[in-house]
Amino acid sequence: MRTGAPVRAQGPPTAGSIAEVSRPGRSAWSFAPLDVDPVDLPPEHRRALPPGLPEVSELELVRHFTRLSQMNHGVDTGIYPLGSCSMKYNPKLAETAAAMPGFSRLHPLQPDATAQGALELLWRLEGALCELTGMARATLQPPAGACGELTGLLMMRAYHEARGAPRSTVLIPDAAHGTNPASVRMGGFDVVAIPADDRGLVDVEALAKVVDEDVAGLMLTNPNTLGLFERDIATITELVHSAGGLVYYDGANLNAIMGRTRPGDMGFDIVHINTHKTFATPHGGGGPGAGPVGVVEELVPFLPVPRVERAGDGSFRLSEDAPSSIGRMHGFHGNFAVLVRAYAYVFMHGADGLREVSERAVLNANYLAALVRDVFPLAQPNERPMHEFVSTAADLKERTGIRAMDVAKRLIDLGYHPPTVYFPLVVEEALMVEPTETESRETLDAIAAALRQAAEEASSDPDVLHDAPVTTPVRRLDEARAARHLKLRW
Amino acid sequence: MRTGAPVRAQGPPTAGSIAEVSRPGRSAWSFAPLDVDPVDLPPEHRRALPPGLPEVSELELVRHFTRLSQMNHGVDTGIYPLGSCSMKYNPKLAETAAAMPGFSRLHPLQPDATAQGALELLWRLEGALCELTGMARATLQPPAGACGELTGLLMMRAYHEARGAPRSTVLIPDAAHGTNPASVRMGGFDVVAIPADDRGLVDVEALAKVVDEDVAGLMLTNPNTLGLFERDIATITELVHSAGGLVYYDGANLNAIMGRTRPGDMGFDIVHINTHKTFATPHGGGGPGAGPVGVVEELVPFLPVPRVERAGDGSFRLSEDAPSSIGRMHGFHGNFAVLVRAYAYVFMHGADGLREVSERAVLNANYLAALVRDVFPLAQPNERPMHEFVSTAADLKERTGIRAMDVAKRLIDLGYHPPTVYFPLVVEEALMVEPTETESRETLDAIAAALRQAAEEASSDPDVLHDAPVTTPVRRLDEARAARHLKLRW
Amino acid sequence: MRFAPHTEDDVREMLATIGVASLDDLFEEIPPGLRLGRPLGLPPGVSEEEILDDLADLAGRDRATDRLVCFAGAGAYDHFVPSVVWALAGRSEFFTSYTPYQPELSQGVLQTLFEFQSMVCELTALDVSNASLYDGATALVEAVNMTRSGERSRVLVAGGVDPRLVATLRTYGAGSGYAPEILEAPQGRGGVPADVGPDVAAVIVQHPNVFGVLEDVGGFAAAAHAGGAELVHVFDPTSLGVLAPPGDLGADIAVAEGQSLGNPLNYGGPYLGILAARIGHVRKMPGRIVGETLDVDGDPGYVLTLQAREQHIRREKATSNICTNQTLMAIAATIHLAWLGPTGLTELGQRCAAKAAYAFAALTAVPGVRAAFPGAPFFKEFAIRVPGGAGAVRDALLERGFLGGVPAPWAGPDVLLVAVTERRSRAQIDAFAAALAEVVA
Amino acid sequence: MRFAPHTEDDVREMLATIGVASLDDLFEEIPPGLRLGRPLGLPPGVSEEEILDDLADLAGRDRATDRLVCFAGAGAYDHFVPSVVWALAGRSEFFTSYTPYQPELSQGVLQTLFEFQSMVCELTALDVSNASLYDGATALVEAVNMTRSGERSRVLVAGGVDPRLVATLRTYGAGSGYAPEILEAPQGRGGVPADVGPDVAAVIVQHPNVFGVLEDVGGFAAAAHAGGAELVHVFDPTSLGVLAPPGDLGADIAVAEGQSLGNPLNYGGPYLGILAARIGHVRKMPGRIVGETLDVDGDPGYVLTLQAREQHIRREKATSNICTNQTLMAIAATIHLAWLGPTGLTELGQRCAAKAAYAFAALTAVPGVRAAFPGAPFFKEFAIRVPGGAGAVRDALLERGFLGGVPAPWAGPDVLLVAVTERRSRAQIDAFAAALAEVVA
Ligand SMILES: Cc1ncc(COP(=O)(O)O)c(C=O)c1O
Ligand SMILES: Cc1ncc(COP(=O)(O)O)c(C=O)c1O
Repeated sequence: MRTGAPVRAQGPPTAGSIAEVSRPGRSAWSFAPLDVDPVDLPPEHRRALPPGLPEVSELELVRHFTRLSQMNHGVDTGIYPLGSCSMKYNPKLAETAAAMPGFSRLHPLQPDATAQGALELLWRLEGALCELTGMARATLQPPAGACGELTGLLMMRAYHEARGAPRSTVLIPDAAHGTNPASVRMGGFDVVAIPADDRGLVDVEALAKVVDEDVAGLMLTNPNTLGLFERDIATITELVHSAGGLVYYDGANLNAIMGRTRPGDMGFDIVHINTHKTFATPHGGGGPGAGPVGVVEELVPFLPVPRVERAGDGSFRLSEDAPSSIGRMHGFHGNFAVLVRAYAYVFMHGADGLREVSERAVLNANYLAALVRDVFPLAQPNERPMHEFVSTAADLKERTGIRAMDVAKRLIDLGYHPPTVYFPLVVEEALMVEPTETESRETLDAIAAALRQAAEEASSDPDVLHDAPVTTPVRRLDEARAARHLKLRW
Repeated sequence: MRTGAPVRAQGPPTAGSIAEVSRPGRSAWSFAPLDVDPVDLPPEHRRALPPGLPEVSELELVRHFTRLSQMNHGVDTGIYPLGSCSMKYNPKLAETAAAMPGFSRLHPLQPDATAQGALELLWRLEGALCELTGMARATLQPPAGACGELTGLLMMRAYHEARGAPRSTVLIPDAAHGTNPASVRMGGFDVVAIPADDRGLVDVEALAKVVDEDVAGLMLTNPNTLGLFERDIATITELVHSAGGLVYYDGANLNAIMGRTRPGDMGFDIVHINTHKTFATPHGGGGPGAGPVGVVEELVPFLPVPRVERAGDGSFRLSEDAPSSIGRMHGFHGNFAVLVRAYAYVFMHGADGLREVSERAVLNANYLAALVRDVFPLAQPNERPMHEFVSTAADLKERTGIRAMDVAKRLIDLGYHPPTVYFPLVVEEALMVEPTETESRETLDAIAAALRQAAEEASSDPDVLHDAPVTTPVRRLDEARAARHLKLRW
Repeated sequence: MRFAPHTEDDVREMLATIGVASLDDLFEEIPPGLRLGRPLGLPPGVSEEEILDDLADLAGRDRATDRLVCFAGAGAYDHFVPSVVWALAGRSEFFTSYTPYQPELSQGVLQTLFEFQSMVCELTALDVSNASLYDGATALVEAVNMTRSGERSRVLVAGGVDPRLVATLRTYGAGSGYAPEILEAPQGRGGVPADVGPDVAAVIVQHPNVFGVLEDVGGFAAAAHAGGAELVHVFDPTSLGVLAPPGDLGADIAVAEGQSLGNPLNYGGPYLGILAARIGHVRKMPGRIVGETLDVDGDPGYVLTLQAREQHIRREKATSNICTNQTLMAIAATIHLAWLGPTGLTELGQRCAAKAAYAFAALTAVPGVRAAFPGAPFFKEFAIRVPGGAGAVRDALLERGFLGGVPAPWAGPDVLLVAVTERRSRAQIDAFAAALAEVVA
Repeated sequence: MRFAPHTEDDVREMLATIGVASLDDLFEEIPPGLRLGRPLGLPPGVSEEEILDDLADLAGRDRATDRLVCFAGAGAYDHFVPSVVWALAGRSEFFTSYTPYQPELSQGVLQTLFEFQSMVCELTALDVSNASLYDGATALVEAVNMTRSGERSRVLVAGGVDPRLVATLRTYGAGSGYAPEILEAPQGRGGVPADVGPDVAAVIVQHPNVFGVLEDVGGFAAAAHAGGAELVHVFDPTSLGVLAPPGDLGADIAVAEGQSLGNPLNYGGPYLGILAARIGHVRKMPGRIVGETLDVDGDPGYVLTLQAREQHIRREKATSNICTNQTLMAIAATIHLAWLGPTGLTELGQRCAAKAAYAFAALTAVPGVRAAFPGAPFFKEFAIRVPGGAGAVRDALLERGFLGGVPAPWAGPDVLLVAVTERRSRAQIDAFAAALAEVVA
């Protein structure tokens, strides 16, 4: 049988670390000859021995990292249906834009007069994000979603303090993403978990019981972590507002609703957006991202500095003067080059395009769910998922002992990156699937067939799942051992 | 055993053609809306049905070609020791240079005044190539070596005609590369093959017998196709000159002698250089290349047009006025962007660096030869090879029935791209090996070990050679069938 | 800057393994008299930052189409290249590989070339395509070589064919033994030969021609075929979404400059030579051809085929001497064509035609400016007559930020060729017309 | 511009499979009252060529360091980035992948991060590094969080620490419950705290500091340790080929802005937060950490480890909320560090120091220009006092083509920070001094 394996890189199968490739006396660097007198730094400050960096030729360097790249899966290699991550196609044109010297070679502390293009880009993007989310102003400074959350929570804290009534708790659903509670703590609040009802939605009764004068706010994502739209959202935000609290919208799932509804219209006061999800800025193996945060009028005074402001003459400037601001969340102005890509995405799609993005994202998720829900039941069989769905392998495990992880690893051998597994924690043997709008129907059919095959093999040929993966650079890795015998460097 | 295989692209093993991916109604293109009135072309000229191009989304396009790229070996993936090809490291910095808009967005018919940078680059490169080869002037127009050969032969023809004594034959060694005789024919000459003596060098006696008034010239590469330096080259060029002929230097093997000796000093009149070999311009899967041709003073009038000339005021221009010129060999000025990369290579290395390139290239070839010559004897055991060597698997075939091709395919499974096989034709079961200077000693040790293992397996386990390769996207392909049942398009 | 990885220890130990004392010993076969007794007369090597600074300085001295609004064409065009083309063609597995001599390690390049051949056949409505030639001009040379044999040696060239192509034919013809014969082209087109004799191998027509004008290819084909000669059609790939394909017009062989498909202007190269023909010609075709076959397991795969045509097998009897070709440009063209698809290619053609028509009206409305060939239908390029000489006008337009076209001296000192691609906006065209009005006022 | 591949047939058939009649039906869970009854107030979508033209127009309005000779630093530096860095880091298998949750499909990113951690440890002479944080400022915040517990809550900051870092600490401190306390820095450096009480968690020193000046890190460390507090050292990675590493100076935790390692200026981001510490701190470290382990066949491989520290497991008890980090920048830094190697990093440091020293002499020789801190040793940046105000002088230098540094108002209205990297030539420095002389004359 034709293997279909890509061409294997040169040499023995194990890709040694670059330290193993290193040979004393080799090098790749080159610099212009020193055209001034050398200087001696004060002896007490000098380094005794040079750092133990690898010594390699440029070709060895290129081969090493080319080879490592070949041992990695990306969106360009195939579907990457991680729930809650919106792993969609990253348009190549965004790279063309980000590489323009006017952006890439701009120093963050240049005078505003020399950065008018960059500042106008940020201004326009802020405006677009506000319209998209129904907010008044936004900061583009947070370098990722989690930082956006903390930014929002610090604004909550400043808001309540400004009103002379500090509050100490923040409510989050028990299914919430881990960054939510972690951010709440870093914001100096205590977490109060709110339960879901049997629809998998916020239990409004239960919520009503816990909402009080000590509640600074509530954090929600909508659609929620199960991919379900919180139908009672208006009641929920109203409840919190009536007790003087604020409501935070975790924008990780914004890909479901663009052009259909807006967090602002649902009653949210603070919204973050993950540009690396909704706006397809490349995830880069785990980052960079950007986590712009929009707020309602009342909270504008608390936004971080610097902010982009437009002067009467139409020129733009970075302004630090905002007495009630929480201050700066980043060393400079955030992940600018990521925001350039987000700008390209937002304005290339435009009003109609963004609405279509969400339409197709929801279409794809519902289609894939329809193809597999009989073998991998939805966590909430009676609710319609939006841009993603959560299935469970619990009964498969019941029947066959095969776990979600086994299914995931088998999928790899069948040629597909698995969905998110074991999140949300509230769902047993969870498989959280977000295909995104850029996947074709054929690809959805193919991965559905692979999922069904794996489910079928769970009874007919369980070992092929237990042993999986066998087609990868390495097979299942011992994570317990990694934590027990720490080897964190060569 | 750890497979070390790269991550396999999504989906079933066979990568369907893009026509199979195509779905009616899909598309990736986008254009600005038409901002003028549409026009109707005359009916008699209109196309009835649109061409049957594939219809794919941009992500499908990206995945298809990303996947195809993964099914290909390149210098960045591993050693690529094709004899006579100088598959060395292609410096990434050359791509930075070629991408500069001042070069990449320059129209070939712009007025010279707007192309002074490009013209000066060509002027400087021409000068450097002349110094490197010992020629008076050069044309950078030929887009590859074979075209350079023809350029040289057409100049030979023009030269003899100008002297009122047209000549009809050109001498080439029987081991010469196929482009040599083919170019000779296209130049309107007949080929007269000259034999090698038992040293594998030009048989000077035999040569003397065939050199006469009808011989327009001789084509040679030195070091020759066996990688051996033609020690009698001075006598040879003298012989041809004395009969009024010209001597052409095929520069494919220039990587052996830079800074050590020059074709001009050996008595050659015309020299071509393969920039995609000696100067590491990327081979691009089979091209583009560039084949600049240098000539001695006497032949300068015959060089192609346009030529770069420098005016008194130091400005540069493209000149067409050269009454004896053979004319133009290319639609414009040749593969300019390739020449930019060649310029980067030549001037980055400089005088000392180019000499070192040849030193290390010859060192690597001799080292590898020393490691394998006992199992794969040199075609000329008593001669010292230079930048490449030709071994033979003839006795291996004798003993075991294993052919050079089997060894090559086994090498693939062992993780290495094979050397050139079955060239030169004059050597039985030839393995022509050119490691180039950019390979490390460890890599040479490793491929030598693989070659020795294959030779050993030829007796111990011949089937592993017969069956090879088994680790590749496809296994041995039926070339006879391809030629019998022509399938040249979908 | 150095790329050889050898440490001093490496060199010493490798020399020992070889059994020589020094690097110089490795060069002792070079007779002392021939050794270069001095360093090369080149500057010393420099670092990456220095060479890139030097090249940036040179590039900065050019005033290219990133700083001039381009209305120049005449065989090389300022079309839009989508970012995806080089993001993919630039992948090092394509970029740093060579001719696929080992097919098992080269399926990526081979399959891409097979898809290139297939798309070229779809474009041209012809049966077979090769895997690329150097450029459009040399592709024409190769096409002519395919047609000539024995008695049939003459080559007739329509008057509308680009003189650069004719000049290239003339150069190569000197070796092959023919001189291209140019036919009269009244009104910048036409000139179908009255009778084509038995000694004629090929009739060449360019459509759209060097003036951008549409030719009666069918008429040329009929004349050629009546005389038993072949019709070689020089086409523009960007026109084939809207113009009838060579195969439908009676062309036996079609060639093109493929630069417009994914390749930057690059001051003239590397470009892409495209050659397609009827199946009967396949064994006469030059260069690489990729074919589909089966592997030992019966799985489909791709190889270089019909190699018996090629120089490395056939040597002096080969159909051509070409070896290294323009594969990377063919890869870029394949990606670009797949990005366009049938609708995109049609949209592209319609945009070029519409904008050229708009520009033609705007420019010929300028007092003193006239159409060089009134009433002649054209695609994306046209010829105008400008007072004061084409060169002078072009230079004056430069000062106003426009690369205002290409003079066509062979057609008259006042003839300027103006090309208008989909990249030109109405505003740019209006500004160009205004600038021209100033210049000729 | 659209990327969703659905044809109309696809949509129809997919809806049928789902069992709904229209796309709208998929959104019916959204209460009518909340539906956006109008199109978004954004411009309509545009094509690739239009969006790139728009962005080129914006980029063209900036006057960046490709058009200004850069002497600005203050935390972001114009170092040379070799071409290999992005040729490799830009490979789509890295670029389009996400956090390596499935290690078998992510060995490329995981091994690269393991190598990054290893190189950071080699640079800093500390035991462990994580796999990146957002930037230098937030890395400092995380370092402080590692040190605070129970009684020990105060944070002392040396006067030479960049005010942008202090401002960032202040913002995050509001949530964590501390306000950074700034120590006096006579002469732009020093200010080792006399006694560090039992309530102090961390003492922070930046070396080289915001004025480029070298600090007595050992002294700060001694003081911190005497009081049982931790010493957090903010370092410059480009200095560690020539300056003693944090680990040797007594630092418990070292953090840095890693922009100088392979990352373009990018108007401030994405940059690279580096954090390394002594092994005892490993379970308090924030963010991803990669560890080596074995697979079921006993072959070595890499995984994310100690995840019990992280938010997705530990939730509110996590050491930090960070999830998405700056992996791609860490990959670029890894490649750049491997390109430099030990000798290259040393050469880099020597060049920066030598050129800064040359520039210092040249600039302070300008009449009216004085060293802000005479006699203070510095690395690649230094502070001068200029007549007429730093801002005004900086603006006047712009007209002469120089990005002449960064004003340091907190140190005085006339204080200008000048950074000199290996990229600056003697000629550029001389020209800069001449321009400054004109400006202040
Ligand atoms: C629901 C949710 N919230 C927040 C985050 C955190 O965003 P980031 O990773 O950009 O910090 C994520 C990312 O996975 C998420 O899925
Ligand atoms: C000895 C020799 N001569 C000529 C050529 C032809 O050069 P090109 O492929 O650039 O046309 C080659 C290329 O393989 C060669 O090896």
